[in-house]
Amino acid sequence: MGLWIAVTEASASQLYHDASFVWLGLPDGTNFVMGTLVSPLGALMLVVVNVVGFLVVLYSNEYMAHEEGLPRYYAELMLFLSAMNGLVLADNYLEFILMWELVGLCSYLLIGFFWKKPSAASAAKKAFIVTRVGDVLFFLGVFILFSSLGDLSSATPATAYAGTTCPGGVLHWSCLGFTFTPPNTNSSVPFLPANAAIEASNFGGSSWLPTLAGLLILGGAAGKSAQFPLHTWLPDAMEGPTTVSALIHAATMVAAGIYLLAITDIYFGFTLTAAIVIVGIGGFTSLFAGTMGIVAPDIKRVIAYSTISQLGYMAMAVGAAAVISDLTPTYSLVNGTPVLNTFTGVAMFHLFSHAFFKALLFLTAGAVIHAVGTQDLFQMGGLRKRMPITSITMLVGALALSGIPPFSGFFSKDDLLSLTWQAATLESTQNGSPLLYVFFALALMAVFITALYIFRLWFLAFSGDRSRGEAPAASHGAPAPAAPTSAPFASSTSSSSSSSHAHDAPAAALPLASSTSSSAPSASGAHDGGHAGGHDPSWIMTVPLVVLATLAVAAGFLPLIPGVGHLLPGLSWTVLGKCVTNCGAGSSFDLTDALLGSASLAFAGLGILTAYAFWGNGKVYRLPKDSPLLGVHSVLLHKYYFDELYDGLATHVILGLARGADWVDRYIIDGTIRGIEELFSQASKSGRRLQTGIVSSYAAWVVVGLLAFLVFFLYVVPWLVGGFHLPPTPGL
Amino acid sequence: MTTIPLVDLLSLSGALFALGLFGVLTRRNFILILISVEVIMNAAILNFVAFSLFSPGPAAGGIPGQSIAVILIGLAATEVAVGLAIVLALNRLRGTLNVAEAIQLKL
Amino acid sequence: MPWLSALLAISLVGAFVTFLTGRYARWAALGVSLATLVTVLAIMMEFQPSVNVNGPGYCQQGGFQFCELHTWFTYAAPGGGFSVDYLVGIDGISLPLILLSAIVTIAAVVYHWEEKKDPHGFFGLMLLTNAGCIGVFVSLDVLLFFVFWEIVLIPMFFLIGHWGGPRRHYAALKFFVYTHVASVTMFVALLAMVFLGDWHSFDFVNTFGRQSQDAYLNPIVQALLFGSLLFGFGVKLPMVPFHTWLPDAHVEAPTGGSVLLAGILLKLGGYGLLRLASPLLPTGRELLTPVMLFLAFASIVWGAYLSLAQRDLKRVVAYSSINHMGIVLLAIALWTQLGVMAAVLLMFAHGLVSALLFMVSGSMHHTFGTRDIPSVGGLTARTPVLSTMLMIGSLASLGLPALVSFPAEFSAFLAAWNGLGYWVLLPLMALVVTAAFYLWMLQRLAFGPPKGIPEKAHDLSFPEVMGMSLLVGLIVLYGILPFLIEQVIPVSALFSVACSAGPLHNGLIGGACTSFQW
Amino acid sequence: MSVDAATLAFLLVGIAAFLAGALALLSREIVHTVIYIGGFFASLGVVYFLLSAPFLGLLQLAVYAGAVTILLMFAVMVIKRRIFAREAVLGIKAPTFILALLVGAVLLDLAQRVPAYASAPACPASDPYCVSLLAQNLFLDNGGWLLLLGFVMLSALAGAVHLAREWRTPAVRKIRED
Repeated sequence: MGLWIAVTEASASQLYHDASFVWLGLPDGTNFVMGTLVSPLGALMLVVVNVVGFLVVLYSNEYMAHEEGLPRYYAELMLFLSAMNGLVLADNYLEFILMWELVGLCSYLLIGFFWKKPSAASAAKKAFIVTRVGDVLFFLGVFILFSSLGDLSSATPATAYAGTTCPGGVLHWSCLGFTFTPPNTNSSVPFLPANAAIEASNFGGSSWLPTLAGLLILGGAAGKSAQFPLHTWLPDAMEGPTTVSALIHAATMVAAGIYLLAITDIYFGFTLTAAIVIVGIGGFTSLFAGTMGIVAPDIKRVIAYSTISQLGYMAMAVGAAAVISDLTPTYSLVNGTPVLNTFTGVAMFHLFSHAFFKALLFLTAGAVIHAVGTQDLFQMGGLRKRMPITSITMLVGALALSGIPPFSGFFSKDDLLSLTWQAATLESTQNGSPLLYVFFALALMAVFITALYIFRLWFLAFSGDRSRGEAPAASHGAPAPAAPTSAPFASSTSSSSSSSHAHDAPAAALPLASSTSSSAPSASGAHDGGHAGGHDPSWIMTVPLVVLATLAVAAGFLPLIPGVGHLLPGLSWTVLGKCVTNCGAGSSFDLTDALLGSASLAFAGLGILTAYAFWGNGKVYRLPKDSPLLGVHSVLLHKYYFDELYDGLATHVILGLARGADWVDRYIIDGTIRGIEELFSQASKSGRRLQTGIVSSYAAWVVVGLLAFLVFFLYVVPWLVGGFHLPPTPGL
Repeated sequence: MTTIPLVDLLSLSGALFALGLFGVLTRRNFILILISVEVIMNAAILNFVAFSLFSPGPAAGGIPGQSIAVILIGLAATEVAVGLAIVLALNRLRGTLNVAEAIQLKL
Repeated sequence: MPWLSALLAISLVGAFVTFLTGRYARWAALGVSLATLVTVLAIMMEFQPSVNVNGPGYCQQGGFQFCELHTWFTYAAPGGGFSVDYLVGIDGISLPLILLSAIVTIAAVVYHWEEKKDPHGFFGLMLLTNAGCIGVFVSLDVLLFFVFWEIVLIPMFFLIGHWGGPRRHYAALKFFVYTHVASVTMFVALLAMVFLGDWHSFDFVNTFGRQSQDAYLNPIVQALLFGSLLFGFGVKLPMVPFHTWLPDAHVEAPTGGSVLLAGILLKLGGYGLLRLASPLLPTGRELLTPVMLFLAFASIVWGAYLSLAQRDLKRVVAYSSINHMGIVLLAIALWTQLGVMAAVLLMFAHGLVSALLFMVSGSMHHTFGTRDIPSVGGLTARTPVLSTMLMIGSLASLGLPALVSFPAEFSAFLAAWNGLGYWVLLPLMALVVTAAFYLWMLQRLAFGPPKGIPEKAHDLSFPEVMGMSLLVGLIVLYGILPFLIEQVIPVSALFSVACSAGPLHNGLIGGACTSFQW
Repeated sequence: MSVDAATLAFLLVGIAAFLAGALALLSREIVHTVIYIGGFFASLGVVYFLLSAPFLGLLQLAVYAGAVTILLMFAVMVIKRRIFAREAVLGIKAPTFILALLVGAVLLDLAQRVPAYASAPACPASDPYCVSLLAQNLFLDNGGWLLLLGFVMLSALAGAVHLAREWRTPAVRKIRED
């Protein structure tokens, strides 16, 4: 169905916008609207979601066959797919948020699929809470947009931002969420003096409010797409079944953050600062996550770090596209109206290709785990011979990830780097700031790192002759990270996966099938004889692998398909691509692009060679005992101590505050109440002595009261009022 | 039409009321308390009659007060009957007529 | 057709009939609550959400519908005297809450189908509570309002005191005394408002729109009165620092009592603020808005943090109620159309969600003999249905989209952003804490290896499932299609706000009331 | 100040009534008390005759001086016990006594302050003691209320009978054993 929509969309070359209905409405014109919108970027996402979704479901048929709770699994998976489709088809931010939270819910549920494992339950919670932090920022950003730009719906786009218009009647995707009606005067946002920014008018003249809104939306995207510093949940999310990791935590849901940035791109095009921050966070994350991938012992976690890193690339590309839009806005005519050109297609292209090769990597990893019953790379090895299809498909994925032509990763990554270079150049020439070059350099280094860690993975898992399972590779001087179990927010962190390889005593090694496989879904024991029996899975799992491998190659040539160009706005297929498409047409060969392409290719090749040198042919590189790099290694293994930081924050600061507040509540606030109560209780205890039970004494008190009453009204009141008078004649 | 002054009637009534009150407050014997209450009742009835006699209106001879007095006399008789029943029950169950010993809200 | 009188009669008479039905009480209760719900639904079908109302004149002023007026008694005096009337009517603010009462009552009755201890009294008192609440929601006369307000207290006192947990007597007394002190304060303020304001009547409908035209009460008096009302309604809400009765009452109350308490009774406070305090004392409201906002923030943050520190599931839910009602208070304090709408919607949502969560707590206590969160775990293994309900309730309470709280909270925060700007970050951050405590609770209770589950533990019984399913269904229904209930609110919200814009108010629609012709 | 015969008689009877009441409350023997109180009731009946309310006077004599006194006497006899009012004279406690005195003083003071209201019109010649007027007022004008009150009193009497009869329930036995 999704495919059909996508194909229709692609062929129609038009936007489909369904009549929306009012979800919540106010008479003052504030309407929250629900509707469907198929846009170019959305169509691309639909392809990704539904193709990967279908393959993963197919794959699950065998992979998950031995698990309990399959109905729940499939129900949650289907809920996820529908919510994800809904997210892609949303036509406004509110609906987007709704679906966004729903996919988050599915992610939560599926990470916690093995709910009996405390680590899985903890990881699920962590994923939800960390993304929730991002969501809160996102909400606030949307509030700002709503109150500044009016309606959250895009049903009636009118005048454009900064002089451009959204296509009349048909929405330009980038206009999603904005109707440029006069700003809501009901807002009372405290404004700063205007900075004469052209777009500031919509924000009441504030120059930093739009930037803030952009940053807040970035916060939401960072939460969902696991960008620094909200990245910590994604590695832990690997507690879920591998299929889920492939679908949700590699191909689709985590990409939703990028998708959000992409559809908001036109907005970032007017907030340079926010755009630069996006580039910075993306570039930094790509390197930062990659470095952690180099040392991670868990096969899925390596791929997870890789995902974070690649998402960083995409974010960087979106940011770069926005920087370019901001510095050199160009317009093109669509249906007679000028539309701001955007370059989000570059990021979306990488998203597209990444979805396939990353899903492929996860699914092959799943096949390996399925076969050998462990996730510890250091217990694998020599699988190439036993699992040829798996090894080759994974190699395809690895090559695509590293960016080796002709695999898809090369084209998309290259394009993305080129765009960043462009942006950096523009920024330095126009504003004199070399900042973007720094980020670009980070990203380029990440190319090397990427190739390094993914081929480390491949070599460790597949090369060599035999498994290392019997002789644990306790090469790491670093002790196993202590699992912070007492903390309420204790993440599952690395305890379950890294403990296996970091045993100090080699004797602690356990037989493979039963050891360390707590995270493996197949632990329920469908595997006879551990990994020695490791072999390629049946066709049900193999077919998705092969299909994905094919797509991992083919996705790179997507822009060549005639008629899909508008799906990827701003994409110029670089180097080879340009030559293929344009050389014949006599266009100039871009030297910079060529250099960039060569550089990234060189870095990737270097990375592969380095990996081969350290880990090729079944070797396991050990750091010397006195190596100064041991400290670095430890830091990386501990993921830069972010988990510890957040756990400490949660446990000691927040929970401590909560306990303190509870104490105050019980003993001060409620204590005051009880004090008052005690006061009355003491008073009544003394009053109780009057209650003798003897009728006469009661009567005496009654009489005292009567007497007081009489005296008051007969003597006191007349004395005050000045005379006592009864009416001369009673009025009967 | 009567020649007895209102003040005298009211004075008698007040004196009787104080007398009854004195009895209620000081006696511990249930029967005596009952009797004291009757004294107070009579003082009140006398007041009704007296005021009714000295109220100019369509009703001659202080009829409303007399009506109330009639009803009150009936009421007082009933009250005595109930009170004495309580006295009997109390005497049977507790063996005393001293109200100082009947300090619970039950027999 | 006197719909509202019929509704009141059904619920009140039904409650008393239920007292007399002995062992058939549950059927009687079910019948009465169903009849109530049907009547409410009929009223909803007749209710016109947005058009002018062709009601009798005495009622048009406030935009109320289904009005009925019968003079109860009058007092003529040279100064003008006054009249006390039986005046009932509803608008978009009260209608959702009436519907909520009917729904929650049915759910509670069904949930308690197997009640063994004096069922006739139990069901009768529950229905009486419901009747009292409905009475409060339909009253348009200050005295009538107060009478029903007090009627609500008494059955709840007995529900806690007789059917409650081990410390029930303490809790019942604390609940009663605390809320009663509040209602007395409130009553004195209401009377002062009526007499100082020279109303000559206890109807507050006809006072709508009159106060903004100044010369009504001087600002200081308004502020004092508003402060008293804020205290009176705030205790019920409850707002920090007058909230400590709530956890105790909830912990000791029987499940049905908790359900009604959280589901309906807390809404009385918010409704009072919406209906009486805010529109009738505009200047006072504006003077005290900072106080309200401060207390709202305090409630939101305090409630969220305290939930984090609790061990007893019911206390967790109780403190989260404080958090949510803090958001309601925040939305009311903003006093914009969106804010009022959000407040009503949020009260509706919170009624359904907290009722569900208290049912889950009750079942948990019933099944495992404890509500202590750390001492049990892995419920999903032995009691999947209970676990699912717990999960749905928690997710709904933390504001997951597609469940009923989301549109309400979204509107509330949007209104807060519009009115307050960056201050909204404070409650928004509390939202993270809310998510954290629910998820932490889920992690410890629902997930993980089974722990502390007795051998004889069984999953929910059929009536329990039915009671909860009703709520779950509505939570999902109104979450996906919120306009089903929301569409009745805005016009009334606009009216309330527009008609009570005080002189300090600089909003968009300030002073629009005079042009508001119905 | 001239005092007419009726007033003089009233003063005498009133003093007698007061004395009888005081003696009743102060006597040591309960039987004497009952006798004195009978005298008290009777003297008040005389007061009613002096106030031209013969019906009331008769009622007072019959019900109070007759029935109530005999009822009291029976009760004393049924109790089968010589009861001494132990507090008789010496048992007077000063605070309560002063209290009663004060109330009396206030009431007497109040009585002095009541203005000299005009008295009600005289009874018509056809009915010199207003008896038929009283009957009309009692039984025709307010007959319903009287009936209602009668039922209430009747049920009270029934309750009294129930209370006074010998109980043989276990609870009672237990109380007696205590």
